[in-house]
Amino acid sequence: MKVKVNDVELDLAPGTSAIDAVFAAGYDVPYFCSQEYMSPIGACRMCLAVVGAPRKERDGSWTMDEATGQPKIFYFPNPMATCTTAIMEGMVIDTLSDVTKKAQGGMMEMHLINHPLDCPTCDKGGACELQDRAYEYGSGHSRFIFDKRHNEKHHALSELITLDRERCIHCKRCVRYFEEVPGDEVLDFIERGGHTFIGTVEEGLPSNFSGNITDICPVGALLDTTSRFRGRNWEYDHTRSTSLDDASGSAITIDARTGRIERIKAALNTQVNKNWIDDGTRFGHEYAASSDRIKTPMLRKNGKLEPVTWEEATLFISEKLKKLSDNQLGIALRSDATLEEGVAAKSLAEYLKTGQIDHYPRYASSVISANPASFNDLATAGAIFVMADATEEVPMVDLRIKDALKGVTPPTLMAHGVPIADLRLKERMPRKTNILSVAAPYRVDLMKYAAHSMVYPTGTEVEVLKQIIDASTDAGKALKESLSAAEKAVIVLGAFVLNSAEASKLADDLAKATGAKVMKLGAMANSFGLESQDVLPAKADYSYPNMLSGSAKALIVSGLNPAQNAEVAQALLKLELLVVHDLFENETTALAHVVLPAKSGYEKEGTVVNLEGRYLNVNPAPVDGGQAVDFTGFVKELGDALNERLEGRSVRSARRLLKKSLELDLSELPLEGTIASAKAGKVAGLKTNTSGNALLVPSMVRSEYLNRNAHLFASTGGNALRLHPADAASHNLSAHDVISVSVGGFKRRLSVQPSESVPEGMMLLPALPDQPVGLVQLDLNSIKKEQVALEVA
Amino acid sequence: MSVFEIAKGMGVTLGHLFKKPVTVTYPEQPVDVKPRFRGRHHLLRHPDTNLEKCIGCSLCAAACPAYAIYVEAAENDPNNPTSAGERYASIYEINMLRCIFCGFCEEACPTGAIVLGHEFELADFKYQDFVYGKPDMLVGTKGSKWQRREAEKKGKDVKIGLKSGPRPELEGVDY
Amino acid sequence: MSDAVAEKPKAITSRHDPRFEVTLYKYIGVENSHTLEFYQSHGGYESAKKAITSMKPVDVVEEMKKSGIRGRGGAGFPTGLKWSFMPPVDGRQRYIVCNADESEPGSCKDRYVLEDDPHQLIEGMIIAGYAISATKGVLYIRGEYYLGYERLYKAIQDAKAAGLLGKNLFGTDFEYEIILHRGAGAYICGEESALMNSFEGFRANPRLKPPFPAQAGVYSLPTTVNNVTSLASAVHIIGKGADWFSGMGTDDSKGFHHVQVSGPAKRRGVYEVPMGISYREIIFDLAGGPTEEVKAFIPGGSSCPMFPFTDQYLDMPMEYASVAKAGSMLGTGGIMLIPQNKCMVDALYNVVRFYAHESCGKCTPCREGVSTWLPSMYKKMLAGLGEKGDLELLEDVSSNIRGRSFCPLADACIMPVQASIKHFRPEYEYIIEHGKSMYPRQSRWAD
Amino acid sequence: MVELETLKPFFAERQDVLNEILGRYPDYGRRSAVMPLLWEVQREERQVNEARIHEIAEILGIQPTEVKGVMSFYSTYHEHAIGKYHLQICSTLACSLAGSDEMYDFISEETGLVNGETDRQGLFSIQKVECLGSCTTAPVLQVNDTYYERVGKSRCQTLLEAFRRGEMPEPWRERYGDNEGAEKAKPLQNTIKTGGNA
Repeated sequence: MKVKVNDVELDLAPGTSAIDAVFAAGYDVPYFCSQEYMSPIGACRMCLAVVGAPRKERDGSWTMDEATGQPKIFYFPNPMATCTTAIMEGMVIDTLSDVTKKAQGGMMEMHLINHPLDCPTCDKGGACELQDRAYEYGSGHSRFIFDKRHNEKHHALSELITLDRERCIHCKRCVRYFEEVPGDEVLDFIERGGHTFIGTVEEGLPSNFSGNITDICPVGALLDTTSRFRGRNWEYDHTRSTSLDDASGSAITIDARTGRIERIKAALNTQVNKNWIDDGTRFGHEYAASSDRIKTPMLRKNGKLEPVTWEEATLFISEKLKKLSDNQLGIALRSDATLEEGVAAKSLAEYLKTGQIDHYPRYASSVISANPASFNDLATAGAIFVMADATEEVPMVDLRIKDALKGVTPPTLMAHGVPIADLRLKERMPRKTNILSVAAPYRVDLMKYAAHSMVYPTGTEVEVLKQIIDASTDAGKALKESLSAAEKAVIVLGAFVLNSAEASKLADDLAKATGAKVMKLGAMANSFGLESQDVLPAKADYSYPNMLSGSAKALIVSGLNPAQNAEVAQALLKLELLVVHDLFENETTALAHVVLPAKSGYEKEGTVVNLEGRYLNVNPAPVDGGQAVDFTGFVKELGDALNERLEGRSVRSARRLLKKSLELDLSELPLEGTIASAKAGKVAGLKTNTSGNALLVPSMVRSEYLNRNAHLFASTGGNALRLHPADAASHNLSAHDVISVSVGGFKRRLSVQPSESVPEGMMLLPALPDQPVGLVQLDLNSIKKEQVALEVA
Repeated sequence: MSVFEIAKGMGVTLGHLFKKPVTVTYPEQPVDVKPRFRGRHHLLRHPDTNLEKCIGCSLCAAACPAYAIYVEAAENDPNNPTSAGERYASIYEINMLRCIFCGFCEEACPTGAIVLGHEFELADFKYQDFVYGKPDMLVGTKGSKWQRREAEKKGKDVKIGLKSGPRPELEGVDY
Repeated sequence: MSDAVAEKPKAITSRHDPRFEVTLYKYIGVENSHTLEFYQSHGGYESAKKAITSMKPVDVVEEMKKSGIRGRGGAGFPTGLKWSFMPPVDGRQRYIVCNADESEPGSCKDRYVLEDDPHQLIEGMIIAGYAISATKGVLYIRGEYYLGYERLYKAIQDAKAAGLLGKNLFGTDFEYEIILHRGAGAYICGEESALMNSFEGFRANPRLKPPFPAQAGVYSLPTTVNNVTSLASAVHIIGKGADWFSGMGTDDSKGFHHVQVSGPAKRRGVYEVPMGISYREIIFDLAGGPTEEVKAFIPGGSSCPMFPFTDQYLDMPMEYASVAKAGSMLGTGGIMLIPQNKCMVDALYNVVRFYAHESCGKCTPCREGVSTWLPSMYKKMLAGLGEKGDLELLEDVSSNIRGRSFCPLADACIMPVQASIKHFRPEYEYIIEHGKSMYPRQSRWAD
Repeated sequence: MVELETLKPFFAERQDVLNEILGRYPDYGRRSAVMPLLWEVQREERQVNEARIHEIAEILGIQPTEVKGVMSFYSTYHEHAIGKYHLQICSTLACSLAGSDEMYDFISEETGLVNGETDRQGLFSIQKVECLGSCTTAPVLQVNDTYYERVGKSRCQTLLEAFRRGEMPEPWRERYGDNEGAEKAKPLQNTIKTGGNA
């Protein structure tokens, strides 16, 4: 459709909103209520502009203007809100006329009359849409001489979000966000007219994606409590990076100041996370700024760890290594290590002639699918079968499934990016819940949105999948048929399936039989990448659990803490060399000969591959990590001590290596990443428990760092032991009790949360990197109550 | 040149012989400072509530052309507030070696919390002694770090070498 | 019989015309008029029977179009045309919604129908439902009309019991049921899309248009929304024929309307009048004339700009075009007289306060302008704190609000403000200059 | 809070009422029942407290916040208990022209309450409300759900006295217009219903 904006003529797709036409033409109108990926509602009335269009006569010809001989433009009597106006053939939009300017200026003035203008104390100051627009479109002074509306300031909506009701300009973005994006309607307007404010009756905003409202709030009404007053927006160094918290590869912006990470915000990746991130990713950064981080290498001297230089530490290691024969050294990386770290570890292993190299946690089967689904496949799928706790494993999968339920395809990008007002989106759109089927061993969040959901007994994944493949039950048959019938079907497989090689195989068969694409949820951020780069043991006996139980004489572990298990700790004592590369002192560093300072995921430079097989850059935020290095740095230092220039001694060196094998220059990846095909690695089977009274479940919040993330800790109440109320009663536990307990040899500190959603006879607790998802035996006799829940008087 | 003109010149010279000398025997004698002189900064308090005026907004730091100011803010304890409102400066530092005494910070301050005073005797020995924190600048603190150290050593009051009434902006500052 | 075409009789435009007969309001106030027995014994449900048994839905719509009736809720959109906007029958449930959320200050015409003649409304809804092939009706009555709600509730039960609602009406396979829904005190629910949100159990914010109700109304299904008296009129249009109806009024405005005279009039009350009647006749002949000197009158509920009480406006015929030409609207027909000694600024503050209280808060001009700024400015002037420039400011702020808001509520507030400034500027200037009203407040409470 | 949590569920013993209300609306419109349910609670308890909000949310399968958002939008649902006689004085223009401001002052003085207050005994609460649709019979006093129209000073006094005695006088009708003469103003009767919402 031809549209004219001021003096620019454009040809745009029908259905485009007038505001997008204006931006596409390179002009500007102010707006507050519109937001990318959300419905336009025309509430703020800022984007008013003079709009006109030609009319057709009865016979279909244009009504002509006699004077000019051109179709006559009939202007609307009032300026129109361009965000809710769809373009028409021949439409004329005038954003520069005096009428437009007066309308916009008048609206700006009204936005400001009740706004406290406390920009100096407001965290949004300097990055505030209202502030910017007031400069651009405001008159500079107010004619409103009356008292401004007074309302509650710094009201804690939850432990993570602070609300300042005076600053709110009622754009309704947050309220709409909860309804439209995650679908949890936990925030709403209360009262009406000039007294309207936002509020909630539910305590603590029970949603897994609540933090996004702090990003989209156009003023400082909704603020991230973790970063409250930590710095001003112009003082932060903004680093665009990729989150290493889960396998989604969500884009984040790391805001750091004076060497400290203060805030994580969502960054735009149209292909992956759009504008959103989950709460675990957003608020789980405080650990990186903990004061107890290991900042220098440490060497055990006379039984005590003492700070030393890198040279001294690596010299010590190299001396020890020289005494080892082939295949005696084990190297283990945590699965969120970057691709470059993986390459470095592999090259080190090759140099030291050891096949004992592994990444952990990983599953018994591959996370690389033969017919992988991308996020956009998921968001446009006609049938989705989820066999996972997707919300906790990779929260972004949950969010993109909700896109599919809406049935609106991702918008086409325009000259100015994502359309500001996508007129296809509406408030309170119906959700096609019948396309979603969810199966899990306990009630998972996504089941709320699924027409078909199934809670099966723990460990019966194989039977469940057989029922579907054989169509032996009505539900199984219906599901198989719907997957086959749908034009685009996606099967999402999580830890419970991938942990069993047999179930995994069946799931692949199901995918083949139905023509569905498969999305496998990797255990950690780079599970896909490390597997594709074969950071895997040369043979099954060399897997990480075996290294711990004696296959290795010396061990280099990065980011893992195996000694939490008392039995393993005993075995580690026998090692000739134990090198631990980690952020914090823990049970394993207490046994280590050498402790090396590691970088957190926010400080690393590198590449990760998300669950789609998408290569994404991780960029380092300027953070004071002391002498911390990532694994490539360790390889360099060790190489120096060994007088060798090892491959993978730096990110650049690793990338040179990867460029050859991948034919992909990882230093020049586009912002949204690149999907490259990958083959499944030779995943040597890991033994998994098939019995137990407790189930380790995935958690979007990093359980290992939870006690260092003060705000998240307060919000979640700590790592939870969830069990059925009847079980709780029989074990003499009540809600909010804090207990310490031995779980499969791991000493865990947990807070008790009875919940109807847990099947009777099963206890759920969050997995750790060293104690990944699966069944485990919880020693009921070892339960010790540290803190008994206070009775409400 | 005539004798008359020489005599006229000598007259000027002679005239000055009998005028009061402008030289001040500083530091024995205090010097006079012009009202608009910009010396060491003061952090002011609200005179009635005694709360700090500074809200830790960091605008002074943003305005500072020499990057001499560092501010870190925190939330007030509502029961025992440091400043009015919800935010206060938990750390407020000015590096006097970097400072060029341009007064931009004073202009940028939305609450009138920071005002450049008249104190100019800032000489000291160590670099870190030139980083003035909140206790060194809050109203009621007289003299530079060195002067206060010296006074403490001698058990005397801080003596600053200037005499002049403060500017009206310097609320509560006493010279 | 000499002419082939008999001369069309002159349309009725006065209550004095002997041909005029009170129709819709005929039984209002009569004892037991709200019962089914009474209604049926006075010819009730005959029109519905006629429509359903002897007419096709299209014919009903055509008859309505032919009658020329326009919506009586305020906007004056032709009712027949509205009904014809419904999409073709496609198996989806369709709804007819009766907007009985009468909250416009100055209006109470619907209340009497709801309380005293509920069956007439039910019959009208059946006819409308039949015409647009809707098998469900929604009757949204404002929460304060509890008597009306009770009587409607009873009337619907009675009608159901008598087989007048439900399946197989009048022996045909047409079925119809009415959902009675009670509001809870929000003027904005009179706006059709807000009403639908309120009915669905959401906050009553107006919805974005398009889609219009005919495409996606109640529960996103095809819907038509009509006012109480529009629907009740359908009973008589079908019963007596479109020609009878269009025999009243003027070319532009057909039929009868119901005017409600309030303010200082001798016999303030509700009257059924033919369109085209002069305001003078309504105010002086029907309502008995003012009891005190009057300076202005509002022609159709508080949102309509007022007219000075002069011959020019009094002799104006009550029809859509003339009133619009004179700068106001016919609205709901709520005529309000404003006495000479009532301070206009005070009166307008009352109006503005009403809209401030009723603003839904969705859009900025209404929430901040109507709900916050305007009342503050009026309060300031009335407190005697007016300053030079305040009037100009008021005018400018008003112009910034008018036509900028999401729904017409803000305009409804601004139009009377602007009209009052236009016609009574000296009163504003006086209060600003002298710090007190030209007409001090006096007790108006009768014993 | 603790007290609220120990309240018995409201609709547990009123299943028939609940079913009747839910039955009014189609299955896909279950949420429409939110306003009738609120009315039901308000009628019995003269307020809708947080526990009831949670209960209604549970019944309808929506979030309590949504119920609160809807409830607070309307002016006739109350978070805090109103009196046994909730006196609502219309203060919009037509009533104001008939003296409703003076009526408010009078009632306020008589009861010792101001707009929005409830007295300690829970007998009276007063609220200034906007147009009640009784413009031709102004001024109007709405008590709970009953309209008292053309309330002059003496009528107002008599009404308040009746309320104090615990009586709810039958409203009179006194209208002009096309219905004029059909009914005459009936004298104020001091009998019929007592208390509660009509």
